[in-house]
Amino acid sequence: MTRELTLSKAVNEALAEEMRRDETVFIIGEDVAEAGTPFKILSGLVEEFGTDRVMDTPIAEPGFMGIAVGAAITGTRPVVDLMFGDFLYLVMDQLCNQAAKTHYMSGGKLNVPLVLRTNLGATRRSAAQHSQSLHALVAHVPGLKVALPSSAYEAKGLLKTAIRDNNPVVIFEDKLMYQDTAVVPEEEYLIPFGVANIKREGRDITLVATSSMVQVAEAAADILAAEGISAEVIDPRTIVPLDEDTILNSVRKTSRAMVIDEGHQSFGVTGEIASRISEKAFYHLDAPVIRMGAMDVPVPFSPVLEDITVPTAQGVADNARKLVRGELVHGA
Amino acid sequence: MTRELTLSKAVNEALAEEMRRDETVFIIGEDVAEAGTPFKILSGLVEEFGTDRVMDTPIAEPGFMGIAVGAAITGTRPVVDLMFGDFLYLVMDQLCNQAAKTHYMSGGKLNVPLVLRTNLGATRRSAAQHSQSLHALVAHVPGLKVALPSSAYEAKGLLKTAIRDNNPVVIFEDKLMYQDTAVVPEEEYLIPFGVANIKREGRDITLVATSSMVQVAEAAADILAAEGISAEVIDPRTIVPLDEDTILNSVRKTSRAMVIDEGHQSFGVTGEIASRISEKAFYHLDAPVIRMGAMDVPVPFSPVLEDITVPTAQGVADNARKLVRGELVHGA
Amino acid sequence: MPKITKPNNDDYIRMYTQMVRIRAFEDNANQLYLSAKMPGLTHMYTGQEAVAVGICEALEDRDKITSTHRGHGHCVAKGADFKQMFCELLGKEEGYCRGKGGSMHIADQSHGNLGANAIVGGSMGIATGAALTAKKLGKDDVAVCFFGDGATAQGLWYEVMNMAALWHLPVIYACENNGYSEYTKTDEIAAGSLTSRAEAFGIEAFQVDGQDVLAVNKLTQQLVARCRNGEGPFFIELETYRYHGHHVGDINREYYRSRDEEAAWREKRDPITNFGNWLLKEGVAEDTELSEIRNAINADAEAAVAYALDAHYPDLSEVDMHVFAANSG
Amino acid sequence: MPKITKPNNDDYIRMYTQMVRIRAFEDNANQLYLSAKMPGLTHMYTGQEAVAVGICEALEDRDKITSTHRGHGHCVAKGADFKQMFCELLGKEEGYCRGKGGSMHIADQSHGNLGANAIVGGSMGIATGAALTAKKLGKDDVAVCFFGDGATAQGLWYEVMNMAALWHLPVIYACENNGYSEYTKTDEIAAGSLTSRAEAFGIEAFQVDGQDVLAVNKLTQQLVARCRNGEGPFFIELETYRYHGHHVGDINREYYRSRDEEAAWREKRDPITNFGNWLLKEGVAEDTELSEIRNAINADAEAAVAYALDAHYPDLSEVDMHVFAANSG
Ligand SMILES: Cc1ncc(C[n+]2csc(CCOP(=O)(O)OP(=O)(O)O)c2C)c(N)n1
Ligand SMILES: Cc1ncc(C[n+]2csc(CCOP(=O)(O)OP(=O)(O)O)c2C)c(N)n1
Ligand SMILES: [Mg+2]
Ligand SMILES: [Mg+2]
Repeated sequence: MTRELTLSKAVNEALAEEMRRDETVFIIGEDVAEAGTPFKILSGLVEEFGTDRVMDTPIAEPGFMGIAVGAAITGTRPVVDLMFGDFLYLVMDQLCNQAAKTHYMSGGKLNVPLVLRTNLGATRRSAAQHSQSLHALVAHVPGLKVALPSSAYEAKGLLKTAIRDNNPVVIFEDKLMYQDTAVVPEEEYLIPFGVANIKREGRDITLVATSSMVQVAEAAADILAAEGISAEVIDPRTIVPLDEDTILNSVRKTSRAMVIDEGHQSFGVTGEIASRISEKAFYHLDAPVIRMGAMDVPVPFSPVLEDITVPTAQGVADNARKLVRGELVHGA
Repeated sequence: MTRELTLSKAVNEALAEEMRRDETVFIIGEDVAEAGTPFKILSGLVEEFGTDRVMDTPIAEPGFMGIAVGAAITGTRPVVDLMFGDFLYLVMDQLCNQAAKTHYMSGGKLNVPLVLRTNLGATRRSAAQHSQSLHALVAHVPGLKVALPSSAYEAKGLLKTAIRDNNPVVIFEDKLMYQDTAVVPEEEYLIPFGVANIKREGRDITLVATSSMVQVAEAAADILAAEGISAEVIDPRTIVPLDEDTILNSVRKTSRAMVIDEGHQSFGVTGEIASRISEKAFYHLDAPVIRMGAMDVPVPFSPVLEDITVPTAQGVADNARKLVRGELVHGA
Repeated sequence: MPKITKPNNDDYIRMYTQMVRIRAFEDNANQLYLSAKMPGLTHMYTGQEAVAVGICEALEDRDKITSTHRGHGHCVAKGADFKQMFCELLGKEEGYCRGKGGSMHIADQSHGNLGANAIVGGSMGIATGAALTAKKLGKDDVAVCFFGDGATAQGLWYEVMNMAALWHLPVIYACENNGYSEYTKTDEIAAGSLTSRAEAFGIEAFQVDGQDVLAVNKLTQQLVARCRNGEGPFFIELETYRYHGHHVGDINREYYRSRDEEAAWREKRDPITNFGNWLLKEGVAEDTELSEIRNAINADAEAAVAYALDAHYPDLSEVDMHVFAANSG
Repeated sequence: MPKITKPNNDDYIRMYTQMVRIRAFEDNANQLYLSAKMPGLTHMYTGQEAVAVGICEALEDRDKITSTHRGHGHCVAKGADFKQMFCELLGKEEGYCRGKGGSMHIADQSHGNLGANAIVGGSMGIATGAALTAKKLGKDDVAVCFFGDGATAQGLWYEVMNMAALWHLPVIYACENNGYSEYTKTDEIAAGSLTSRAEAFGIEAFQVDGQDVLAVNKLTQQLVARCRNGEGPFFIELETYRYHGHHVGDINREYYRSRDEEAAWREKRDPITNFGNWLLKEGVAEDTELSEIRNAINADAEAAVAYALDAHYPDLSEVDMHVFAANSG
């Protein structure tokens, strides 16, 4: 029997299952217990697991991040709840100077099996400090794994894998997708890291899209399909580790590629993936690899402005069409 | 009459000149006054300007960064001294959520004319928390300008421009270069942002190199020149804003390019510049754009390991030679 | 002892007026949310009016404040105009921030409001830096940093208190202790005592009833005068209460606080009602005068809402304007 | 009151031995630097030995410590071996961290040393988290967080103290107040009082002479026992002094502290000399026994240095090993 769950509920289930399986798993963050987070994602967990395992903290992100690092090093598996991805800036030192480097600096003797659950995504009218998609920043730091679920199904499977990983993993959920549903099996499943998902096969162009942009790429593929253009959509699922092979094999087949991501375009995810494609599939490319990230502007509050900062299906389709038709996107 | 100055002294001069010119400029950071920083860069400034303008702080990076933001918004021009670039993680919130966004969020009504002076560079045997080159992180955040001086001359001219800029500017000096000398004119000069420097003209390949890697690229160009290969070396000077035109024009001429940067390779500077080249000069490229960043590992302490994490002139020359000869770097 | 002006009748009326203006602003903002006309969420200041007004009435325009996610009250109290505020809340070009900031980033530079902040505690450094500027430029301006009880958990506060104390900066840290941070009681997230935390840095600390506008104003007047005199920094803990949920969408909140508790504050400790009664009792104003004030303000607020609803959005070309400030020359 | 064991003669001798071992380690490390055989810089613990030893002798292997950039003393005191330590300082494969950490990241998991840290204050969360683990797993292990006076300026401390206090965690914050952070006197960068800062969070705070190993040990024994009993957290401020510069390269330091001051500490308050004299006076040991101890340790240290100098570097293939831990299954 298939059943549909919201992304929010899928995350909740993943946590509950892992907490039942492993007593050392616990949740720590702001308003995670009775309130179940502002997004109500964790509702019911404190009732089952108690406040010792679903721990409300003061508003002290660097502090509870640091505590989680120490707890992880000494034998537990904390799942840190960071209410908004924008607060990553507050925990960067503990995350990047401590958690990310401890295993390496100790010559492999200390482990930091920790998950940082947070979110990304604009267009919620939350303005510049509550709308950022900062996954590129953590992907740049060696020692951190970075997962970007694109559906309820992915969110559950990737989170369970993250919790079992012996390394610090940062997992970004899309705030806009919490109420989106997908088929989620009753049976337990895990989604391995570093294995991209070919969401849709195609011949003419490869659309590599992450997180929130997978839906956008699929919608673009629909638009293109109606025009007779066959787009392959690839969701890397984790950007660290990155499944380069699946992406490169696709591009070798289609000869054209675009990379779509909701982080700011410059110095971010699109540059990394696009340059790997250009570097390693160069002789197969019939057209430049086009990148579409969020605009390089702080996220504006005004809805009319905010909406145009993020790639849209139409925008993706327009560029893809040009590439397939051999038209120039940027001039020669 | 020409004179040579160390990078350290050039920075010192830039600060002294700007502090004389503008009374609202002041320095704030740890051990900047009597000690003149651990690198002794600021020696003599407190004697001339007093402790009100060369302000020692407690070891509280987020705190003095925040104070600098407030001071900048209300009419002064702080130059924040961040002792090691690795401590950027500690100031990210104040830098990226506050300083970078204030002008935009206020609809252009508040300015944050602030300079954050810090450093980058490995191979000082300082291990993973004192050796990082984190400029890509700040370059990803809209609202911050990012300058990467590659010599004493550049350091002085870029820092003076940074201090006069009405925006937050992060300037990274290479720790390893503080004692390197260059000709620095007695007369005042400024180096504009967003104008790349063609360090060396060439026909066969373009080497885009930043900061510490400019020297490496020049040394590689020497090796190549001896083999009859003519490499053009371009120093972007600022990566935000980035002088795309100069880079693209060079590549249109040489048809081959490499990007060399001391930040970690993945999700960093090389990906951005390489993908822009591949995207916008695609039809001029005879070979894939090759990237060389620091290895994606925390910087190891052991000298034998540390030395191989950073691109070397020989490594750059080897790859460049392959590109020019039409040999494959990555397989086809 | 620096000279402090005793409030006169005009001052009393202005304080009353400003508190009523805040309440009217919030009631209308809440209505905009409920009628789905406002983009996003917002955090109501209702109930805390005496804090913002008592403090800001002790300040001049040249004095700076930094505000919070719950910032409409501070903005109004520091002198902002309804139209530009509602325009901002609705993302319109005529807003204080051209619609780019919204509720959580509203700022009003001409009246010294350096802005609301969506990072809890995020403005503690900014306010302290504003005080540093005053000292550097030889002005006797004062900076007030508003924040909630929850924000006292942020390490940034201790870092900047240390520097403010070492450098004798003219900054007043004003903690609006409304008993909750989001859905959690203050006692559950704050160990020890808040005033002791400031005192440990050698900072004089005060507690005051945040529902009593005169008490707040009197204390602030004294501390502002002492700041101007080089005796800062100071800390004030103001006991207060928010009537609404954490934000406009926080409707079912009995799991973290009871209706009885809410009713008790509204009925017994409302800053506007109580101050109104005092004005009547002291003969400062007649009942009719007060209701005229209220009516006029309500009409004003409604007109401003109507204006803002009609106002136009910024042009799409604005999207990448103001990322960087221009450099002259 | 929990039961505390009174130190006996063996304990005294072990404390003396451990202090001498630290001193010998540092003298040799300094020599390695001066003879240009050590990569990079290092921060000497010399002078502060009674702190590390007094505290660590009150701990078991299962108890955790976190250490600092000035961390060799803590490492030795918690039970580490000279050879593996010198190998680490020289970047050799046999080092505690396979040469990947070096002086500033030396760790020794088997003795509960979670590692030195090059971020000032950076381990305050880690130690607190270790205490949380103990509580969660139902163990009565204790965590001690070592840090300097300068580190008290980091906001992180206040954040974790708040949580440690709220959750009654078995963690002891041990502040080695050596009067300086780098080239700056503590008084210039710390307002108010350090013990009050902890007390403001409801944490019991103590001051002790950090040059008196018995005083340090006695206090720590009490606090460890109380931690095991669920009465943590605690704060200790230990007055001490570093004999060398901030790091081995900090030679000309008269601009920030006088030779007289240094001489006074070395001559009057040396923890090893004074404790040695006490041992003689109390008849715990003869002079010859003590000098035998010192000679044996010096010989040990020199042998370890020779060993480490000869040891091999990690294979170059190690460079990208240990970025990520393996996952079984
Ligand atoms: C750094 C940070 N952490 C968490 C949040 C989410 N958040 C917004 S308001 C709030 C509670 C703030 O409580 P308090 O400071 O008491 O202010 P109040 O809402 O009561 O006015 C929280 C946790 C945030 N905006 N910023
Ligand atoms: C976050 C951070 N800021 C600054 C530094 C540079 N630094 C290293 S040690 C030190 C002084 C530390 O003083 P204290 O905590 O008193 O320890 P001590 O050196 O006296 O043992 C400073 C500023 C650092 N390593 N980390
Ligand atoms: Mg509150
Ligand atoms: Mg010290």
